[in-house]
Amino acid sequence: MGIDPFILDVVIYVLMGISVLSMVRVFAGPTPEDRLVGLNLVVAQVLGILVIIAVKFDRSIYLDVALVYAILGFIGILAIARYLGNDRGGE
Amino acid sequence: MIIPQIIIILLIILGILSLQFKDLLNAVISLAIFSLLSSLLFYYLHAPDVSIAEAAVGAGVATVIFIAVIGKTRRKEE
Amino acid sequence: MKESEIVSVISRKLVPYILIFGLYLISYGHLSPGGGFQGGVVLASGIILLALARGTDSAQKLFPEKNLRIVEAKAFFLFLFMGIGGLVAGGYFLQNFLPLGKAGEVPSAGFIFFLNLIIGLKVSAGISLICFYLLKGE
Amino acid sequence: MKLKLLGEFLIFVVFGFVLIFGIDFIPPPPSGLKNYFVCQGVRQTGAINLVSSIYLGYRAFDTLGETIVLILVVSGIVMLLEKKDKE
Repeated sequence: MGIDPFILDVVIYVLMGISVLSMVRVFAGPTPEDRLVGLNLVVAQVLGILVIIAVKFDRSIYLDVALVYAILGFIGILAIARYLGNDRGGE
Repeated sequence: MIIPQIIIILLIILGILSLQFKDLLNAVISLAIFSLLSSLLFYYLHAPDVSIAEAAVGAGVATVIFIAVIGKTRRKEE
Repeated sequence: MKESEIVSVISRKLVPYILIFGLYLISYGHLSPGGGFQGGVVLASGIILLALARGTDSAQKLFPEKNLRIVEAKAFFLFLFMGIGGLVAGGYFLQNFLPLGKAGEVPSAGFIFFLNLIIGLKVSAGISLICFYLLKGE
Repeated sequence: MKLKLLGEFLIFVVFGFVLIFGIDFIPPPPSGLKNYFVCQGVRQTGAINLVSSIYLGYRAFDTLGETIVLILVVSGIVMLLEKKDKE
């Protein structure tokens, strides 16, 4: 019942490949701002992977983990961005 | 399935990278992705309790504490 | 640095939902993934978001530092009293002395629900106190 | 600098090999306790989430120790940073 598991596997692999590609920007970004954008991209794609794995395993309570990450994922990014803004503003 | 192997290799790369950075801000960003991927690994291995704890601590609290400590000390490592 | 209008407004609207979600994680800790520590960290993250976006002084109007310290200290003694309650009821230390109820409903597992609540309040008070002290100097 | 990096890499490889091939010699964990928790846990503590029923039901004394650790951390940080403000 539901979606074909093969399609879900393909979607998980594609999202994993995209997040590996966007991790290249984290590995080789010249400035911290580039790495921050890479972190933001990876958070969004891993969130998609979490939801699709919950659909694949057919457990609705596993969606809590994705909800926690969706709510709290941007607090760290906000802290880093605030520090960068303070650093530039102080110069 | 090959997803856990990919995640473990990425975890090793991120750990070595966060040791090698001279700018500590980059190390903090790399550790944030490290905790995100380890949370995904726990989730994949059917341990949602540990995954929630790792996601909440790694995404919110640990990054804020690291950034506050960097703000109180120096940013570059010599 | 100038405070951003968007971040301030969005965080003010988002914090109540984060607190409600943390209370959900704590109070359903014996039925679904989650529990005292995880829910407490989510509650603390809501307070930290308020302190990051609007400054620590604005966050301390809602969650004063004195109250957090009181919660942190009193929750530990509440935990000890729950343990002694098992001793009074005629068993061993930290025995489950409340009625168990039917498994699967919300007021089941008598003792575990209250312990989850105590641990959640204690963890949230402790972590937000640490972050207040660290963020205060900026 | 290069030599130090080589040393780190050598330590990494040696420990990796020890861990990978050492796993074969570890005896499998005893399954009696696991079976006891899975069979009796829900009936004895009334909680469906087995993790919660173990760390607050069977092993609640460990959780008491964890709360002591947290209260020590908080009091240490408050002591260290409050002294700085007064000076």
